Amino acid sequence: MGMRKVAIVGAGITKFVRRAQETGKELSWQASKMALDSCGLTLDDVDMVTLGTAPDAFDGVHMKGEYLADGAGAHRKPYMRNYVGGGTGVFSPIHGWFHVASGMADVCLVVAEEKMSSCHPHPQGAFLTIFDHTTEQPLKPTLIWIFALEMNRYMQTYGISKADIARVSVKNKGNALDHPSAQVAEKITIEDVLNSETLCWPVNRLDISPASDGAAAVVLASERVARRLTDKPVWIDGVGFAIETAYWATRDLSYPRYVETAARMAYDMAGIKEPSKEIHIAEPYDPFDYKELHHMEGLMLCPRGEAPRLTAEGYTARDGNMPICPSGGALGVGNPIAATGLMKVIEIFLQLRGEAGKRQVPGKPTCGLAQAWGDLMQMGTVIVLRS
Amino acid sequence: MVKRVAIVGIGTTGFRSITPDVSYRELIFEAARKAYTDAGIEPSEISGFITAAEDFLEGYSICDEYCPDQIGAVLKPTQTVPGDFLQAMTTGYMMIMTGAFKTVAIEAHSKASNVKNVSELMGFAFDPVYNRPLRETPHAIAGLEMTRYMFETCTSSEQCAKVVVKNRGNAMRNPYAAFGADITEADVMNSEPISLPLHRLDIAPHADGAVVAVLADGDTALALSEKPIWIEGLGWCTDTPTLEMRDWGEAAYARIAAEMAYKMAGIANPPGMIDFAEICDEYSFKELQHMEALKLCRPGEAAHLLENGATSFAGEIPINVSGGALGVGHLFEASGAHKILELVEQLRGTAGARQIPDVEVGLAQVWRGVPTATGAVAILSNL
Amino acid sequence: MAITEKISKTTTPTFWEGEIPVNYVYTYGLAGETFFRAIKDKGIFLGTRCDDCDVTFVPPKIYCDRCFEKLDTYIDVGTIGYVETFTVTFKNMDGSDKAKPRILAMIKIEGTDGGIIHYLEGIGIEEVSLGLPVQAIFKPKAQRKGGIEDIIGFGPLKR
Amino acid sequence: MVDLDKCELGGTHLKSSDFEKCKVLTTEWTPNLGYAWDNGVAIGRYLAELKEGKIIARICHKCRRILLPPRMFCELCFRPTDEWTYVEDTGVVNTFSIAYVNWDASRRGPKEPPLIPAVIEIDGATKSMGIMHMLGEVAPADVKIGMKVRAVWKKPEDRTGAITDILYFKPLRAASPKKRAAGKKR
Repeated sequence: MGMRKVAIVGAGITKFVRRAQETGKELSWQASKMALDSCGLTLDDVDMVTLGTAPDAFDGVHMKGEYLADGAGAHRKPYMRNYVGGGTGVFSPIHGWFHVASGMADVCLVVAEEKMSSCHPHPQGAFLTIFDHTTEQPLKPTLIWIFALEMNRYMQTYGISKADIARVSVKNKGNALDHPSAQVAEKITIEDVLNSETLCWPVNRLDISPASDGAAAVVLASERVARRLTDKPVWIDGVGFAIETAYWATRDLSYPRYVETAARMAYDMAGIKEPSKEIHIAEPYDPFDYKELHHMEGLMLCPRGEAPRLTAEGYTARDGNMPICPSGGALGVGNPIAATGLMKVIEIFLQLRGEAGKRQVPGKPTCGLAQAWGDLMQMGTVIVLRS
Repeated sequence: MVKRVAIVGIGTTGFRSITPDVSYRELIFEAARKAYTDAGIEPSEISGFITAAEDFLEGYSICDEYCPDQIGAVLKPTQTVPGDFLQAMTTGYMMIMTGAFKTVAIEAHSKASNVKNVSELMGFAFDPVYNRPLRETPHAIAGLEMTRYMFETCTSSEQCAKVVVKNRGNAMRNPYAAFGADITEADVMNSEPISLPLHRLDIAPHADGAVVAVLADGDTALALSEKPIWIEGLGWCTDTPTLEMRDWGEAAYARIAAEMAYKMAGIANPPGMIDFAEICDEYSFKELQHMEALKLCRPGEAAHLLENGATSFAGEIPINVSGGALGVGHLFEASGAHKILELVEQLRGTAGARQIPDVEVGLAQVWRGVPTATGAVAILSNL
Repeated sequence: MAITEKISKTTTPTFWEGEIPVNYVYTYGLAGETFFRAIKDKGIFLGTRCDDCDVTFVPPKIYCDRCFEKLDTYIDVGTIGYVETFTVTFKNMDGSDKAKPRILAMIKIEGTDGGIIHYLEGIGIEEVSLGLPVQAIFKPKAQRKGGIEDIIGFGPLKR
Repeated sequence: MVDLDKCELGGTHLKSSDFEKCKVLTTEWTPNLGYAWDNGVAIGRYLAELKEGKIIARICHKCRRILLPPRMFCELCFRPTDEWTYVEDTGVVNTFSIAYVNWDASRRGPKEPPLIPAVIEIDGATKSMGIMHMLGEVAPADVKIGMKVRAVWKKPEDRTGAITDILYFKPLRAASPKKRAAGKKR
């Protein structure tokens, strides 16, 4: 299409922790400063800034994009916040891509932050009010319900067992042992997951990612700037996003059609015809273990209902044919919502550059994707990267 | 390569102090349906959608969930920009300029009447450690700004009150406006003190309403519309959110955003090139402060231009002929949407009783309100 | 008209009431912790300084928001400042009337680029002017908990 | 070169005891975020009909869907919907969960039976037009996807025009395992 090429040239991240002492601003600065340092740029070189951060109800500040601005490097700069619920982290570099691909900016700093611990006694409380205020909230729902309902439907449709799903949690928490930001990395077994507390059947405690504080940042640059800065730019070759109806109870809960729609948009842009062959490595969003499987199918990385089998066969392990969530994902590294999505983008960036250290997958991957999902299981965001 | 972007359709519900007859969905649907009909396009043909909204204005933890249905965006590339409509429109502009989107619809609305205590909500935007524990009204921050602005520019409260008289009077000619009134400077000065020098009538009252606009790339715009309204310049800027480190007299966010927009539009002499402007007057003094930041006059001159009638409906550079936020109502994230609506109507020549003759270039400017230092500027033309 | 059926009786419209039932506990952050500990323990204000940008931050930041350099040297900036601007507030955050109007001011701390937003105490409305020198008044040490409320306000300067 | 292993990463972890023992300074806030949302035409009527013990939907003549909850516009055809129609108060369980936690993540007490939220496809609405509601008068172990259920309404005098005017949905041919319902985790 003759679009301006956009590269990721730098990345930064904080540790993901349950309760951080830093304010959200300070976390944002830590990640952003690291990202700029990593590519030898200063704040002066940044033309524009975009910040991804999920609900204000976590940090506990109305218009928190404004509150976080100075930590995100926005001082007297063109600055905007982008927001698509839990899909925000992967959407942030897409929003940054708009800035650079449009020609409005040559260098755009993309920051993602979440400080969930401010919400007491538990960030879960902030999720009651994601449901329709009139027709659903009076039933006092929790976020876990909607996952449980979806997971049950997915299991029923394809005859999947809880153990099939638990394997994802085992894999990701294990992968996270090698991630320096990880909050809940551990070596566990399928039995550990199945024996952990049942919260909302079929969801057990170890099926779920934790609440976290953290931030991440990447630097996007136009082709001209990128080639000057690095001999290993990672190109954003495809972006896609799509939202489903808010009437979530009317949808087919066994399949994330919104992820497929978003993926098709990104694949078209990137010229990808056979995703399962052309994508070497993927970081789908895994706030719940079944979600990784669900998303692999939505991304058309495998046929519907097949993701559990591929996982059981080790196909998605770090040394498998298609490594899925080699970072450790939300289940292992932690889940400061928007920062998680950007952490996944950073993981693909590092893997494609061969800079993932102990997490480096074999076989020199050249094409990877990150994906997030958000809202009432409704929003899909996909980004395709190539080295 | 995409060279230009235009507004090819716009729709609104108009603005009222309350809207008990419709839900937010029904309100927005009306604006969206009108916008798409105006543009001659169906939402299924639109490439992308943006809603400008903030969670707590809607009363949801994740307001993004509820944005698609009423704008026809189911299974479409759709996002929320938690910011003013002008920032969302800027995102839409960039999306089209990438070449990946031909058309983008932008939606913003206000259901301010549904928020039980707007003052508490706005106070929740204060820094939780340094400012919020004082439990001050957000208007106090505007009061602090007003004092400093008046000091630095030798402007008086009475002069600020004249902004209210002008804008509420202008709103009398605007059928969309909720707060048109014939009032006097004395009415403003005698209204209840809120945070002196601010009085009740210096503060824009809230209103409900929705606006949807459709943007298109140049070729598509010319195919769809006989009179596309072109986006010539855009600028947006955030100054420090730390109140203690702020420059209290000057609206730096507006100055920097304007410099960016003027550069993009190739405007070297704003007062000579801009035919009319819709600028943020959420508080009376803000119109004057913003005029200066936008370089429509020199610092300290805005009040004189106002008193000379230069900014009135028939003046050399009419400011807020729509009635502004003071006359139309403060619309939160739809503030910029109302301003773009006014620019489009004026530039199309469809503004009825408030039509300014022979206008070619208009400027819209917004500020996101207390306690932010974020603003945006857009310059549109019909040429 | 966009929808084909609307409400036509004033008695028909209804509304649904709800709230966002959340509570928050905020940490002060790395800079905030240092700043408020100094107020609590010593009754002093600390700032951080970026020499490159020639900016002194009060309250302190762990970074310079202009150049993004790390700032980790805290300096005592004193407790004297000037009225940068002020307002007479009649309302509380919830919109209710204050028992009596109060003077809220932005106090620029002498020799810095920042300051504190707080009340003027012991100064009449007619006595306030921009540039008026003032001094912080703290609660007695035993009553200080570490927070902006440890400051009672700013009063006339007693050099 | 970005080497996460060599970088000093930000993020200072606090333990919950650091808060309890006041090792770090904190400040608390309970925001007062109250709303009165306009129900408007569609939801206004929906709630009013619930008060009468009926479930009402809207029909879109273009796509011929019967929409529940009702809306005045069809989100797919993007045109106004055309007429009202009552649907049944029976339906089919599309999916369900058995919940041992409350909305704020607190655990349900030992004597509190688990909640059984479900998506119920309502009879008479277009296939798959579901609503979220609760199941009752059924043991968790007996709940099945595909199970037919019927609404159990509050007494007319107790109804307020709310989704909770339906107490829950119960199996159409209940196996009446009420006594087995409590406690037992699946």
